[in-house]
Amino acid sequence: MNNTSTLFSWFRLILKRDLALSFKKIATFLIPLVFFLIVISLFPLALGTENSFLSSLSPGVIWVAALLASLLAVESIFNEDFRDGTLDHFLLSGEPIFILVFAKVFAHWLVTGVPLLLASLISTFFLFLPEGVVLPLLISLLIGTLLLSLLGALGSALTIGKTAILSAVIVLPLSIPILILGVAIITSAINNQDYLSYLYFLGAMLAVGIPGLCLATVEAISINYD
Amino acid sequence: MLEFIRDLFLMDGQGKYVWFVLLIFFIVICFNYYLPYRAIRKIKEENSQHTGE
Amino acid sequence: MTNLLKIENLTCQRSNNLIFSNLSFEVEKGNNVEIIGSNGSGKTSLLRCILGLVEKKEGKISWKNQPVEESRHSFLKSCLYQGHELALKPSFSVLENLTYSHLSFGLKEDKILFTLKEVGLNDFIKRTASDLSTGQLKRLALARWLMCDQELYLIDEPFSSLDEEGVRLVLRIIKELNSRGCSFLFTSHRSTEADSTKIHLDHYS
Amino acid sequence: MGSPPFFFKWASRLLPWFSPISFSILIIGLIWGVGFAPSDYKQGDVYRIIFVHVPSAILGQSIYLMMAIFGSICLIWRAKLAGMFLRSAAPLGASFTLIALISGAVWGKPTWGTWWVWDARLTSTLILFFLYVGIIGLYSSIDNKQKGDRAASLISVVGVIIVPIIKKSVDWWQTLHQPSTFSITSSPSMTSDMYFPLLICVIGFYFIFVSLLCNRLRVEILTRERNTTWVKEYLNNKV
Repeated sequence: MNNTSTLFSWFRLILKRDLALSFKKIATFLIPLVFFLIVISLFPLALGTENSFLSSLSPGVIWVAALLASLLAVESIFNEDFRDGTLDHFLLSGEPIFILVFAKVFAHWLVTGVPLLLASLISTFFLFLPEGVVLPLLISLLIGTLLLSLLGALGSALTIGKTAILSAVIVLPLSIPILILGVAIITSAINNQDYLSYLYFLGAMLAVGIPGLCLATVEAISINYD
Repeated sequence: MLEFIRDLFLMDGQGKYVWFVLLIFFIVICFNYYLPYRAIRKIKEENSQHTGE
Repeated sequence: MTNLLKIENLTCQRSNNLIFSNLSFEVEKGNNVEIIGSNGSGKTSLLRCILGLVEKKEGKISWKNQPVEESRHSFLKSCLYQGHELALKPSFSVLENLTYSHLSFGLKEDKILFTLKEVGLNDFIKRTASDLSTGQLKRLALARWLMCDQELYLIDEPFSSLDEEGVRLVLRIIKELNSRGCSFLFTSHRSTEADSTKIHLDHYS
Repeated sequence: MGSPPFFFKWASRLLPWFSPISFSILIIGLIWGVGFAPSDYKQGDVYRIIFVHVPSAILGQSIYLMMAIFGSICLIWRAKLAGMFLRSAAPLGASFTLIALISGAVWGKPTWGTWWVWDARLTSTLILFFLYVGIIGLYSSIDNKQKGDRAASLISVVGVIIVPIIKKSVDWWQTLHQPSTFSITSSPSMTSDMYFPLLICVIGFYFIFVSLLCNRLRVEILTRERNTTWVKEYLNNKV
């Protein structure tokens, strides 16, 4: 009993710390957001403004933008704490690393993923998406960004102390299923087809990914540390 | 005999594709073969320099 | 005297470079050990090796007469490590830096404020850490030592980049923590005035 | 078997035999395939690219699988040789995947009229190539060899779990688009005089892979164990 409550307060401490840290610098959660919107508004500028054409491209545009925006902040998950020695302290606190990883992923998602959900609402106007698509779009982005945060944490842990671009090269190929499924969900919703089966598959990936990728991240941290 | 060889090279105009692929393949294989040999030779040279000094 | 940490024949190697070998010493309760060595002699590696952040090659590290691998959790729980980097966030205020430390579990704010007073930072509580000088940052790290009594403090270069007053403060705090039964294992590049067993790491490399 | 010096001596003794054998198997297979196998009734002679394309695609995938197996060995038992295997196999896997991609593109031009189609198979092979590049980038960015081995092992194990998902999702993505006008999967059922040279080519490719791998492993072992006495003895005796 006592044990689980300390685990939970450890989780809360890390989460609160990471959130407080990103609120100190507005840039950390505003920049991915603005980046997302800029990328989305680039597409009409580059491809023309015809409504039907844009709305047929929109699922892919939104997901590529989300993928890039979420990768943008990945470096900060572990690298900043590594540079100023905080990661040492956390690893030597005697508390389980799994909880640390989970809290950090969750904080990263709250800071980058959730604002993306709001921004994607704006993007539905930009790209002339039909109203019925909004709900599947939001749900798929909700699950997808969480998975992206998990993958990003793995990439970030593997490249602690290295350049951010390397973690992008590692993570991007692995994130292709998320991209494809996310686009499939939105496209099916636009065409009034059944999108639930894709959504279930994405959900199943999340259910396996949370423990699996967190464990892999823990292993990656311990590799980079001994 | 000469006929056969010419056929083999031209393959009704498709020979260029086949031979190009074979060329690429052998270049990649030879490159992969050459690299370790060069590395071993380098190690040996370094070693003989060290012992020579 | 109970011995806390016992190092026997420790050898440390990093990618084919032998850093030190056959190092043995003990840290007893309430006593200090000072590791003296020139730059690159492996002082930091020694501390990190004891903590398990660097893999050891040979030797035995025991914590309270148990191999450290078996009692890792309780060992880490009773240690405080401070590396070269002070683990302070520049964008956090002085107070936040302490409240978000892993040591602040279940600590009342009065206790934190009290420790800040002891290191002479009580006027800077709301100041962000990026506005503090290097010496003040060191003092902030000192406040962390006082927040809770750990049994063993492993400190990398506690005396570097401090003015005379700062050095006196560190010495006073070490003495005070010693009297409460805490031990120190710290590194320095030359012998300090601290009351400690001195080990010259250069002899082991 | 797991000790580097033992493997090194063993490989050094076998390679002078093994390399020529594997080369001759490969050459026999290719000569048979390119020179003597009958031409395809639909595609003509250009189908002969299959004798390079299919074996290298098979190798590209199976090397990844091997890397995942050796990667888990490296992670669990911290076997040094498994890590070295990973490091030596990754560039080879990338090379074979690249050959598969290039030969596929060259084959596509005369048969389909384009160099590239976003077909499910081609796409997943391309992603496989990216995965190899990621692994190579990862271990070469980490100075400490053992750390690099384990990091690369971890990513290859995670990758091999994700690869089926990637394949599955690429299939879905393919059906979502309009169906491809071309089909590579339904090749005309092969006659035995096409099938046998292909089989020999596949075997030859595997042999070549093993001999290339052993060569790379020898270098890897020599550079890593440079300071040990047995390497010094070996070098001094040989030079």
